[in-house]
Amino acid sequence: MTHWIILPIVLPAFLAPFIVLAARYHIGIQRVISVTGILALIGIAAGLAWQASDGTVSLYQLGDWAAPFGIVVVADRLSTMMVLLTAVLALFVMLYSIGSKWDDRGRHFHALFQFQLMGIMGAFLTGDLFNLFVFFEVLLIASYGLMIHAGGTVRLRAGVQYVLFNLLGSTLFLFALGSIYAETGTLNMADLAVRVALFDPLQSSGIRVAAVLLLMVFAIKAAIVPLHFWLPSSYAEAPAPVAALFAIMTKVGAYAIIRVYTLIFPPQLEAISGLHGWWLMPTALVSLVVGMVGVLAAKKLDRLVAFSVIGSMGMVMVSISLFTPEGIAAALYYIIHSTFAAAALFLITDLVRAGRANLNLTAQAPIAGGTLTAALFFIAAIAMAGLPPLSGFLGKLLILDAAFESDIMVWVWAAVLGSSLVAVVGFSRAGSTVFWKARSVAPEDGAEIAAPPATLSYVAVGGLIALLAAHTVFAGPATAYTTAIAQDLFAPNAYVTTVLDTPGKLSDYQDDSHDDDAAESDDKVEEDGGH
Amino acid sequence: MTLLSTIMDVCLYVAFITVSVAQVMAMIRLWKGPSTGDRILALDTMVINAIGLIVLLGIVQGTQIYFEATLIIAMLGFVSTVAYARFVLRGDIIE
Amino acid sequence: MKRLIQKILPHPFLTLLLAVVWTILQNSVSAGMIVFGIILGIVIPFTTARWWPDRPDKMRLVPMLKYCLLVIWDILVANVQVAWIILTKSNAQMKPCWVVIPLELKSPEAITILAGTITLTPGTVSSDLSDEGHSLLVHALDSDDPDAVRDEIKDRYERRLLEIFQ
Amino acid sequence: MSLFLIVALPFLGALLPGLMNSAGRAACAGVTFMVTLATFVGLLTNLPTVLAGELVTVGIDWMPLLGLNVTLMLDGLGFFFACLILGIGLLIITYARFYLAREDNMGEFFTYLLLFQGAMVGIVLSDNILLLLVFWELTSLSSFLLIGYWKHLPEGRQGARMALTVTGMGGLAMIGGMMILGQIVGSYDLSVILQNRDLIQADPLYLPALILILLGCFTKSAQFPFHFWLPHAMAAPTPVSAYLHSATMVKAGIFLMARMWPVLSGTPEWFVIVTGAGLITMVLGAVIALFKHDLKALLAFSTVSHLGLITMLLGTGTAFGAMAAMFHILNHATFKAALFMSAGIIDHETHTRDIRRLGGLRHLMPITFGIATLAALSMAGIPLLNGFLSKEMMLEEATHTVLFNSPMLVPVLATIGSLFSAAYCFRLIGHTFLGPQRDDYPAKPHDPPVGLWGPPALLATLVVVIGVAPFLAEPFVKLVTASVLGGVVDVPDAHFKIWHGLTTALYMSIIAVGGGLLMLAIFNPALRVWDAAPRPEAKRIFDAIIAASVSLARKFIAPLHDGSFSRYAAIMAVTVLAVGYHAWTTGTVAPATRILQPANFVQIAGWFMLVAATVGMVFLHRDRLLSLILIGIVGLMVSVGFVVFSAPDLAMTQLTVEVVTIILLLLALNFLPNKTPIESSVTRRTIDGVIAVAVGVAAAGLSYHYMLRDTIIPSISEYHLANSYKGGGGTNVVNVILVDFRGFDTFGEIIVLGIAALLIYALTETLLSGPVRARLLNRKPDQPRAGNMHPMMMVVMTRVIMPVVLMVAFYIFWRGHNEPGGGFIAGLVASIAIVMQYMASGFGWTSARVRYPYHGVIGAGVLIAGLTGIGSWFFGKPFLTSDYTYVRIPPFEKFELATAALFDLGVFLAVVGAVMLSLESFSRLARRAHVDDPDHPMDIDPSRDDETTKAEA
Amino acid sequence: MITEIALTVGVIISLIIGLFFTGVAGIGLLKLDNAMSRLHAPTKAGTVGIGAFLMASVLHSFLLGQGSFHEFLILGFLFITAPISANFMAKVNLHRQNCTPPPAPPRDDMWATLNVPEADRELADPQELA
Amino acid sequence: MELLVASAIGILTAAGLYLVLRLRTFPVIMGVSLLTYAVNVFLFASGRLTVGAPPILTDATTYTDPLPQALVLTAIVISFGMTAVVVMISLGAFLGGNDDHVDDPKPEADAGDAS
Repeated sequence: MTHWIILPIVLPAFLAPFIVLAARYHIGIQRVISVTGILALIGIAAGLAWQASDGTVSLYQLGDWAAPFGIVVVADRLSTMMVLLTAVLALFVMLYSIGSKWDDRGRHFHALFQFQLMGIMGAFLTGDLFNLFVFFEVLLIASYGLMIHAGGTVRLRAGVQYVLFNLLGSTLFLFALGSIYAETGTLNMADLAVRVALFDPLQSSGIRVAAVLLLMVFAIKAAIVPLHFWLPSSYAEAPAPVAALFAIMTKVGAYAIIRVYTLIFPPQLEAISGLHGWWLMPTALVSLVVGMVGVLAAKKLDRLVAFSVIGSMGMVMVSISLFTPEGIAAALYYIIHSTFAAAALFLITDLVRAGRANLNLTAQAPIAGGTLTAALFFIAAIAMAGLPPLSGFLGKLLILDAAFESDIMVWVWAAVLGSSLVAVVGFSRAGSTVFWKARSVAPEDGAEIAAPPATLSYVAVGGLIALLAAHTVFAGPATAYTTAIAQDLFAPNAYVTTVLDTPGKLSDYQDDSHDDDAAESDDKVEEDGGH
Repeated sequence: MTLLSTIMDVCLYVAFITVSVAQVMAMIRLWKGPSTGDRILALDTMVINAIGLIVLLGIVQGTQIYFEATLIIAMLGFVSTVAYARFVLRGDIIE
Repeated sequence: MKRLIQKILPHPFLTLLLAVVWTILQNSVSAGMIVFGIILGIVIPFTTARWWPDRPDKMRLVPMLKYCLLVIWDILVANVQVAWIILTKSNAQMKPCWVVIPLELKSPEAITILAGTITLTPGTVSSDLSDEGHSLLVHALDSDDPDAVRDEIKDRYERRLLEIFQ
Repeated sequence: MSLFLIVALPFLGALLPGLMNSAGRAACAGVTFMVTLATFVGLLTNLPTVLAGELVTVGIDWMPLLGLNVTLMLDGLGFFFACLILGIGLLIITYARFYLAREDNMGEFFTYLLLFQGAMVGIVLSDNILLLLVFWELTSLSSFLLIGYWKHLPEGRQGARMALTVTGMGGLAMIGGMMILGQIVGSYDLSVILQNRDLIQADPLYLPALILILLGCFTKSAQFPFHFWLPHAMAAPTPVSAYLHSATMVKAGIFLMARMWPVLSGTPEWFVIVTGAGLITMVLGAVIALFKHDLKALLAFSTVSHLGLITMLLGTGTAFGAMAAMFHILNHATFKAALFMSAGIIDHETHTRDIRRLGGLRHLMPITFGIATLAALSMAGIPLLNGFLSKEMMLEEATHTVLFNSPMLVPVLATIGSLFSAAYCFRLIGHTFLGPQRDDYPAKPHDPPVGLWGPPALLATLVVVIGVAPFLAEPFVKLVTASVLGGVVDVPDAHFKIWHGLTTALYMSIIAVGGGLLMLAIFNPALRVWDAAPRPEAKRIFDAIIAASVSLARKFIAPLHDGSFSRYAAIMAVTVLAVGYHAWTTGTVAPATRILQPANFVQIAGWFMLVAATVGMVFLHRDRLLSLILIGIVGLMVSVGFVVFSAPDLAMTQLTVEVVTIILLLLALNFLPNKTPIESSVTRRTIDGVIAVAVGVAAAGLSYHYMLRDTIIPSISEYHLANSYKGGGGTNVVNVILVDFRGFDTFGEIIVLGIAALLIYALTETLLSGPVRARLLNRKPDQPRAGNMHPMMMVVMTRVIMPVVLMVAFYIFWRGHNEPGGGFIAGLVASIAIVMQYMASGFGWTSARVRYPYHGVIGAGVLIAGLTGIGSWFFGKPFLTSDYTYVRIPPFEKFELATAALFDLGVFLAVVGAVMLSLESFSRLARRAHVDDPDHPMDIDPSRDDETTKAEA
Repeated sequence: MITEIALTVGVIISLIIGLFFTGVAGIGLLKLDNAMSRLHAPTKAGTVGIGAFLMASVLHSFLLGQGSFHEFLILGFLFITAPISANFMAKVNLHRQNCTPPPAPPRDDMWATLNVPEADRELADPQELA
Repeated sequence: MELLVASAIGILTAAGLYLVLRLRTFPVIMGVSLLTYAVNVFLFASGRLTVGAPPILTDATTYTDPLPQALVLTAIVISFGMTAVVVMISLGAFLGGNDDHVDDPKPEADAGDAS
């Protein structure tokens, strides 16, 4: 058994308390540790992704307990891809926060950042539903800390709402977990897949409710209308690098939906039939529209970007809720894209702040370092609005392509294309006001000319843009990979058998009721029979 | 002997009921107030009665397993009472 | 040497108490557990010694035990009295009153024990201390003569405590 | 040269001007010119192959799964357009070098220009329609940058946005159309699609596809009703206008119609839509152009008109029409570019483009006059110039076209269009150059340097050459036409001649020119009529639409996202309820498998108290202290319930957490108002109540449902019960699950706690270093505080109780593996013990005597827990694998040593640290600056009397 | 056998004592008409009641042959903490003036609880806030 | 018994949700706490109710389901951390603005029109 799989979780989990213990008062050391840690994470994540790239499902049994009795961490193509995505994003976000000195405006930024990473990594890797809850909480509580980093009344107020809303979400999660446990008696995802398949359509009410409750939980995370209300203010008010890091958080929700609704509650299952398309697709379409209309309606740049995140999540969810391999593949491609694009936009928003009184979409004196910032904004906006040549456009094409067979193809296409137009209008209005109209405003007399943002900040944003470009150029391999992932997801046998059939501690002299029913593991040693 | 144990069972049952009634009475006091002091007192009484309930439960089930729980209620119940009282007295309970 | 002992054993009675508590907690008496209890009894006061900086006055153990028995007896007896009052007397008949007890005790430990005793013995609740700590305010549930209550307390408890904490 | 390179060169070259910016204007322009020239030359190297009628194709995979590949194809049509783009591009670059002012950023301009050029070349060379879409939208984007190049001008910004919006919209529509085409055919390769005319036209999705694609073409080519953006794009610097509106951007739509001609044309739908739109555009553009006073606006509308003409020709669906269209594209490019540049020269020299302020320039600017006149006459359709030839062909085609069953409609409209076309051309010449010389020009006009007039002069030469010797262009145009027709029909064999004989077309032409002259003669009265006539102003409509959508969007978004958490929460509750209800009702309820257990009096009483406290919370919540007391009851009752239902561990945890929570809330309540005012209306409260009750009923029902049914397969916890002792070495199964089976959850959980504490600490620090600090310092308590901060009894008792409680905590920790308890509860109990000390002796006195920083305790706890987990690596076991053994050290009994206990120690420390750090942070907020740390643990201590007297003495 | 009977009787007696005192505590809490008097009922009647239950538990455990005496610990805690709780609640009543004003202390200026800090004296009367 | 527990869950949920829908942070936090109780009991009840069979291994043959207990324990501790955090943040917000509404104040008409 290789310990590499657990490292993306354990490494930040060690670095963070170490920072708290040893480097509490030394921002320089914290930065070094943080960046080194993230670089190591990228290395590990890349290694894991490489290992999983041939479709291998790697299992790590914590405490050496076999699933479903202990908690397992599973690295398959999907989770390793998300882990790698997170690690890469984290690097640039971290560089930016160092460059812009955001990390020095409050305490414990680096520790919280590492904890946040730990939570996200854990959520992607875990193979246990309750453990997923725990990691959700880890990432959430770290995100609360990061969100209110540096304080300020407006931010705190937004923080209160953000925390409260997520507390309700967590409560709902527990309700869902209780329902699932009450129905199935297990928490391991693979085991759940086996058990849920046993449900008779004549006893389906309970498990159906459990399924949708869980879906709602993830929908909150993924900010699907009408459960998205937490997002605009909190993302807009959060410190820019934090908001950029949050770009991956909505994806955690999307990831969970993909995972749970292909593995545990696959669309073809009779007992839960009719639940997939019924709610998800319409709300996803509405999210897409609301997000992009929000872009048009925004009066401040940061809210504009926040709404664009809702829109992009809507786009992802439209694709996911097709529940076809093509749809999921397209969604995954788009997830990568929108993560980088949203992060870049949030960081650029912060660059714009340099030398401006506020982020209102009004003409104010030209900002420091304006041209470069404007260029970056232009590119990132193109990406977000889904215009060529960047990956947003390609992702959109993939989604349209995947939706062609859908029953409500017309609605999907109309929403996807129409919302793009709205986004184009919104972004062009905003950009031309902030960057162009500013040229016609003379700076106030005696106004201090703000120093342009640090080079490192630009490097970070540039890096994200470069990633977008790479995602575009290597779209072929990328889509091939996401398609492979999607095919894995729709043929979860490898996942289920790897998780359930790997023996753990005491496996050689135990037997449990599970095996009799699952009837899949013949190779398991059975010595004493039952209880 | 069987008679005695029957009596004991009856006593236990009556004790349960008495404690429960005492709890309810405390609850009524809590609702009625009128002063904050009364309410804190009612809460304190309820905590103490809860100990009684759990002890009785232990007797009924013939088990020691609830000892730790009872101990903790006994130790900590008063902490919250003091905290409430301090709050009324000083506003700041740790100053 | 004495310093060292003082440092290791800041409060010997506390150590003893902890060892006893540990043994009771274990619910069984065995040599190993008693040793362990004593170890804990040394370690815990050592770690918390900063919060109990001053050494209390010498306390005489035997009179203290006697005092405890007396109090337990009083508690039992007085409880019945209070129950009787509560059950039989109407609110109008009851005569609650304040009793002021001038203190001769100086040590905080002694005053605390006195106050605790007053509260535990039914019918009286020690309510407050005067701002220099020279009198104790006691509330009596039903008493015709506050002075009698005061004298009884002074005589029955404070006197003994004065002996214990000489 | 490889097609890849041809497409890539402008993009790669786009980097250069920006880099060369500091090297000077000439260098910028020079490098741009060289790049374009290289591309052009590269294109020409493919000429022989194209002339041979062969396709040049190259391709590499990009997204093979989607069918989006970088495949490029060069045929006659592509070659023709690429030549136009690059050729005119070269002229424009030269012209722009001299046109742009010193303060304009040359590098930026040429970067955009090259991007645009690359995108255009990409469009015409794409063999993959998705790739074509990529370039298509790129032209919209780069033209946005070009049009908005003068950022300080509002017209520039607005024009740019309008262009982007309209063409972007078309582009998006086209994405839909193209994807439908691709789905019909099964490939996005143009070469494949072009082979499948019948398949496509038979498909039910043909019409939507056609409409969507045409939307793209029409918006790009400024066809009615999308023509309005084009004149506003004139805010761009003139070189841009000349480039965009003569040879490139607007021709992209035409190009695409030509490209898709083989598969889309020939159906009635195509004919009606395309011809109809083209005709209207042609006439409308021409009419409006006549009455424009701005030179560039006039030219812009004339462009619109001519694009309509070409569109109409393509719409007829005949081979001859297509040929005429191709020829006219060539001619239009030459004369229109020349005219734009001339207009730019006039603007540059006279500082105005308003025709009304011009006139009589012919003597001042003879060269410009010559060029402009030639080009304008060509546009008017005067023989011996190239415009005449293609216009003749158009009229010829028009006479054969029957629209709406009316043979007269098209010819008449075409004639009218030509008439107005001639009229504005004459007006352009007459009102700008002819007439008396004026002395009120804003600047002193004279002919510009050769750099400015050279390029248009070259084009004017072409105008004349083609006009005089059309046969020179004929083979080329036919070649292009052949590739447009794509083998669907044969190339017509009509020859390009100046004289066709007395045909209907000639008469129409004569009418047009004559009418045009007449029109000019009666221009002033006509203008008055025009000015008086009401007509929709496209820009105003567009702006109104945009403003309306923005304000609609705001009306929709702003009230919905106004930060009203209570509404968000209500919406969430209702959503969950609705979705859950739907899921429930669409399923089937299984029969109950378990029997209801009887309830006894005590349970009912407990239930009653819980409910009373809960309901009390609702009705008495305005008194905050009271609601805190009530929640204490709720917690107590829930704990007792846990005890009753066999969960002592839970009861203990719940209780301890309860106490800590209450302390925490009391600390917070110290700052908050003690009452909640009544603010919401009765209706609001009723609605909230209904929602709450509904959700409550749902929760109760769901739980009841589950409790009466068994799990589908016995729970995995049977395994835990069976293996807890064997595998985990503990008899308290809950604790073994926590620290062993599911130790990873616990690991996450202590991290959550640790983070919570760090967060609270960090926020306290932030608050205390910000403006809040001053407020805290000046804060007054909202009620009088009682005396005696640290009562003696409390202090003395705490001294005894605290060590005992600590010991109990240790006991609970020690026994946790086998009896109820464990690291968590022990940690909480220990923290409460310390909190007792804080409450007794106060923050200052107590915290001054704390040995270890709580940060460190948290960190150590998490690290110990983690290191315990990692320790198992050294034994080749996974993270958190536990082991245990029994040890015997005299005089102790045999006792168990488990790694799980070490893990639990980590949990213990983390919990203590976290709770204490949080509480400490809270109380730090409450410290008022003027309160000194007391020297004594208690306020009143008679034993200090002696010291005091001593001190006084 | 004898011990068993004795123990059972002991349990029964303890239970009866316990339920009597807890009952009295409850009644007192409800019945008494002023805050200070109410303080008396539960703080000690309750304590003794629970003490009796604990005693019953101890005896019962011996009856079951698994003798335990750690219940005394709980009793000890109750006895130590009850006076502090009562003291604090009395202070609350004094501070909130829910009782007849106490006589002045003979030797000192005033009672500690009523010694409101100077700064707070101009604040609202606590009676109104009660 | 099941009915009692189920109805208690329902009442706790309803009361909690009602308080969550109030306008000031303090009742909202109280509401969230009530909801936490509700969900903890719910989760606990998912292991079905058993009286007198704590999952401490003895000679007994039946035990109640220990797993939900472990889960609830985790949930309790986590929600404690969350409550502490939300209390702190709302306190920070209150101290900054002297306003403890959960909802944002109505925005003043700030110009943000692009043209």
